[in-house]
Amino acid sequence: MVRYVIRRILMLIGIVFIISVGSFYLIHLLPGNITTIIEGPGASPANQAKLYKLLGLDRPIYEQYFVWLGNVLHGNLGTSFISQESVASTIRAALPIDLEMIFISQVLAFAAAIPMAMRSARKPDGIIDRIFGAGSFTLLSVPPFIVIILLVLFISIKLGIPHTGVSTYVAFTSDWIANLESMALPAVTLAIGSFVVYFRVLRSDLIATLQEEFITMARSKGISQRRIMWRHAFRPSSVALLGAAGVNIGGLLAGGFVVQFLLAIPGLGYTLIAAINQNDYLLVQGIVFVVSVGVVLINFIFDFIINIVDPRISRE
Amino acid sequence: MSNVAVSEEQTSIVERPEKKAPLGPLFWICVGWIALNFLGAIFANVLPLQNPLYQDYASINVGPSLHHLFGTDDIGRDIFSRIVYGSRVSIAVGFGAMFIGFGIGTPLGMLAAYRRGRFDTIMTSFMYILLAFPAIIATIAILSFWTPRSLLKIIIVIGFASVPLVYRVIRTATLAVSTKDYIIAAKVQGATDRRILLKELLPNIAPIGVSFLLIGVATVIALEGTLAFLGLSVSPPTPSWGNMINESRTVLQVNPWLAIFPSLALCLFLLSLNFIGDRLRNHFDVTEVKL
Amino acid sequence: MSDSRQPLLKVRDLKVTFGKGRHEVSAVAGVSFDIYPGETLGLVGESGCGKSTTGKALMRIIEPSSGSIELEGSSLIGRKGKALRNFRTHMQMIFQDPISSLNPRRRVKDIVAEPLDCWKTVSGNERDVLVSDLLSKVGIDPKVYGNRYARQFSGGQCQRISIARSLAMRPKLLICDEMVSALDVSVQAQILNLLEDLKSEYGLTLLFIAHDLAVVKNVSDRVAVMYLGKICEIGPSDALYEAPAHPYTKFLLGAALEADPDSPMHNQVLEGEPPSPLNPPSGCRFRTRCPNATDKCASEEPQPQELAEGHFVSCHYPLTIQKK
Amino acid sequence: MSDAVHELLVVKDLSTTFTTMGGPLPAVSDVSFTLARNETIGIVGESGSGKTVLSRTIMGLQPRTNVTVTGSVLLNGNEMVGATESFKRALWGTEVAMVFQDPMTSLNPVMRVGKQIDESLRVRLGMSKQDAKTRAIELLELVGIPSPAQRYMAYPGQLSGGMRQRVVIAIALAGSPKLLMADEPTTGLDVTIQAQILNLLDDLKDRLKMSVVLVTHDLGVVATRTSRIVVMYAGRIVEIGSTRDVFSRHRMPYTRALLDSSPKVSNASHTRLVAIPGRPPNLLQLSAGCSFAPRCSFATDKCHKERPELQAADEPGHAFACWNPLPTTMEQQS
Repeated sequence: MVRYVIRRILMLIGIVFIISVGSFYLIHLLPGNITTIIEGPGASPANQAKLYKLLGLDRPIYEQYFVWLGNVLHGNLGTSFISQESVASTIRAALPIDLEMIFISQVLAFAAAIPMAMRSARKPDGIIDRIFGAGSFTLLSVPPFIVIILLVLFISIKLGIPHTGVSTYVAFTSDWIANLESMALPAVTLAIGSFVVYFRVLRSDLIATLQEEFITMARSKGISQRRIMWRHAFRPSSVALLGAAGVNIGGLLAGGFVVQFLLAIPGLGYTLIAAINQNDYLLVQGIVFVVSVGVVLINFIFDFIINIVDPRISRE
Repeated sequence: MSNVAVSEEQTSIVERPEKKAPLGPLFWICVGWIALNFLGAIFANVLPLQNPLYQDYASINVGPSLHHLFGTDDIGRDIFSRIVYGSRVSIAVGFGAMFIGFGIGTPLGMLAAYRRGRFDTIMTSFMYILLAFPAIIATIAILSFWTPRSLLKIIIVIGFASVPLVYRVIRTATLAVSTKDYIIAAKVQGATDRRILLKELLPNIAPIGVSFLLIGVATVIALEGTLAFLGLSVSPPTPSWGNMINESRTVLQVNPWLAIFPSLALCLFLLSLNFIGDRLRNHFDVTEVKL
Repeated sequence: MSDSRQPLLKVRDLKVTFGKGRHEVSAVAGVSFDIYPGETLGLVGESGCGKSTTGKALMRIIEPSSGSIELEGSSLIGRKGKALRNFRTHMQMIFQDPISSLNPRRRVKDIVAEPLDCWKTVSGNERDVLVSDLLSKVGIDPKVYGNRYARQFSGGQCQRISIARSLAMRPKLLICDEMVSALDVSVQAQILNLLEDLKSEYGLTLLFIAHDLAVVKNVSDRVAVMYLGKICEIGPSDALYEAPAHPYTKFLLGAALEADPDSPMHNQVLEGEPPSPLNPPSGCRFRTRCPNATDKCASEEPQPQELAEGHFVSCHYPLTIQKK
Repeated sequence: MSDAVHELLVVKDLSTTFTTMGGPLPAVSDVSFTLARNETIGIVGESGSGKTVLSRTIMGLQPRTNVTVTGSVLLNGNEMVGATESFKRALWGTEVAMVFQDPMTSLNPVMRVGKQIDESLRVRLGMSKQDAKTRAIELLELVGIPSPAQRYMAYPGQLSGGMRQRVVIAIALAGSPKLLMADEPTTGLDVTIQAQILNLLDDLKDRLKMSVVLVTHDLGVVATRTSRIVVMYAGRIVEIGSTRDVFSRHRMPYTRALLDSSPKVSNASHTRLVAIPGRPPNLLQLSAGCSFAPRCSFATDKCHKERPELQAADEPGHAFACWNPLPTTMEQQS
């Protein structure tokens, strides 16, 4: 177990290193002169030269990388040339919004998916299973941008619930009730996408688990149906659920921008799109790096949890 | 010896009847729907449709009628005609990108899983590192810098971005099949690697590949919609389902039809693809690989 | 060895190791034997003793780490590419799991014709005739079943098709790896009888690997007993079963269940379980479970000694008297 | 039946039919037999003979959907057929327990073995946590697991096949059942381990005064360990009797064929086996006659058209289902 964790941590460090290289080179991969790209074609040669020096572009590229890496390790991702604000502080302001949104959506998704999957799997192809199955299948085919439009149309416009429309985001610190209201639509949208994944994964894994011999064995002990479902079937099946959740939550961190963009909620995704549109490359670089590391970390954490739940894996 | 031969003939019942889940009528309805969309996309020019770009200022934001089946948008363009033409973009992006993704991912994944060894180690580590990068952000970043945008560029970027995913699915599927005794048996008979890959492995991973392909096409089509919202898909006024839904946002209160019809077209298409993929997976009893 | 015949297959000090460093497991730890033309050598042992690995290493499906394998005097080690593929056709293999041995998405005719198609040794017409002939030989009607897919057949039928396929290239040696252990007794008897018939018809030499002592005895001229990666006893089957010289063989035979209510109950049951091959005992590998073990068994590895004509045992204290 | 009090298990006209896509599948048909206290009975048959379904139906462990069970199973006076799940649950573990075929799949892989034994003790017997642990370690010792206190904490994946089967037996014994159903308990195990496990079951049966139903495909397993044997074919009992009668005075040609087709250690090598031609029948397409008729060398027209019922043989308790039975020893001599 300890060896496994050490090996995983070494792998994690390796991947983060490669991500840092990738993110660093991102702006160097852009066509044309970097200073022109950053400052725009109208920039004066003097300013360009200043920036050239500032970015350390006169030095060899690997040196530039290590300077950059050193800064990153100190929490310094550079200063945006567009907004003149520190990239790190911009990210620090936006990230909590993503985390709150993901957290609420995951609570909702698990709260719906687990009991429904347990119910479905008890009688596969029964009436309830068919209804749940058809419902989840339909939701699977509705992309989040359509969900959010429909939600805005009905909840925000037709019902007129406050703080649920476009550009109505309220910070948690200023009014937490309003904040929760403004979080409702994006969180529900993300929750629907996650729910579909969790429900389908858990249901099919539970059905397979319930056909295992050890379930019959547990029945033959004379313990209750409830206990069999939760103690004997759910735990082995939760491995598949956790695996799906790891991938999915990472995906939400990277892909949550659609709802943020549509509702103008100033999270990381919204900031990223704005940065791309404004050619704010240092901010783009910073966000890409933070999000990538975040995705890797989430996968790492879920692998670790799966390992605790399932003793079979670390012994392989 | 001869009596053994005779005895086998006596029992003509084949003992392992195929227990395939039936495809069902809904499956064929979905296939029909996809085919209909394909036909519409291909023959949009020759079909008696109105010009999708013609702006009829006499009828702006009108609801469904005989003249405009699905109504018109805020500058008087026929929604039905735009949906039919818009399917061209979705179908081209979806199938085009997956063509690239599978074209590269399938041979690499099969080779890695069959050969194992160093090629597999290097290839798989490389792909897994690529998977760690959020593909969607990379897609957006590249598309926003790579101007001017065109349908082909979108297809290429999404296609390449999908390679690691396809690789992973195909490799896992091939690994599961590679351990089967009939692969060893083929080696023992002196079959070449090429023959084993094409005759023994490919037919057995094809069902997994096809169902994943369909689900992949659905995902990519939804992604095109997302890109349209960010203004990164084909430029207006060329209609695409994503573009149309995006344009409808500003007139949501006045003309909900503009949002509802393209959304319906998109969702029904995705639903059909997902359903066909899911049914095929059940039908071929694909349990080795979790997609 | 006193036998004047030239062996068909000569295996010397064959070793197979898996893993590296701390995880190194020697699944086969130095195995030597000969197989003579026309005979059947049975290889028997419990799971994990390395008998199946030995079989696969002989075909180089699993790469041996050292040792030599010679078929009719020419070595199998060191061959690559086409030379290896060509050489393999002289030896064929039948596997334990009949269902997984056949590609479910190919037709029976094509499966049997696969080796012929690989090597293009015969014309298209001859191929069809040969395939039909092979299928009839194993009791599958080519007209009725030839175009069926392999996934539609029962275990016994699949094993018949496997046999037909393995015979297509007229191999000299057939390796049968637990080929009847997945079958019901009544079907098992059919397959064993079929194998005996085909053996005499085709002049085959067999290596028959199985865990079932009764099955092995039924088909074998000689039997080798494996324990933890080594052969502990080898000899003519009737003699070996009659008077086992190695204590392990004796326990193995004692544990075999006879379908006879009058057979003696097993008072002497081998205690414990085989040690991990990761960390095998020093000296004799069986000493940890052997009631006769002494210090010598721990310090010194027993070498094969000949007790009777062709009957070798690797034990310091063989149960039958040594030939002088 | 009047002897219900004396007999631990009375099975009468038991049939289990599955509803499948291909139509009704009669897995078990009209099975009747009894089992006395502290007796071991063997149920022998090839795959598809219905022996496993029979053992599960006796316990009431058959799947809950797409299955019809008729007849009667009296277990220590309790009717199992048609009983509610909660009624059966009260009997499972304490009246009857089961040892499964494959110890690799019958233990929960993500639960420590100790917890799996504890569960019955705590939930069914209401023991305290500490008492349950002490008792579980005792049980592990009883089934011959070395250093039981350490193994209590192990996961099934850390144990060998033989050890796992011992754990499965320990779980089955936790509720001190009166009847132990052992479904192919040694099939996946090596011969030396098989002998250990069978001896253990024998020993426990006597020490704990249990009755055992030993289900197997291997006639060797039941030859010396059972007092009576049931031979099944295509879901029906084709012969039943004392072990000695079934082995040496069998009347049903299938029993003879089964005995003759298995190779024996005591036979000389290259002894030609007497194979049964053909394959077991497809249960979805059973003929009106004897199911074995298509493979039987004694079959007549009547065998193909009319199904033989069980009829008594000369020996007490010995019965067979055949129109053209093999001659008895006396008939052979005359």
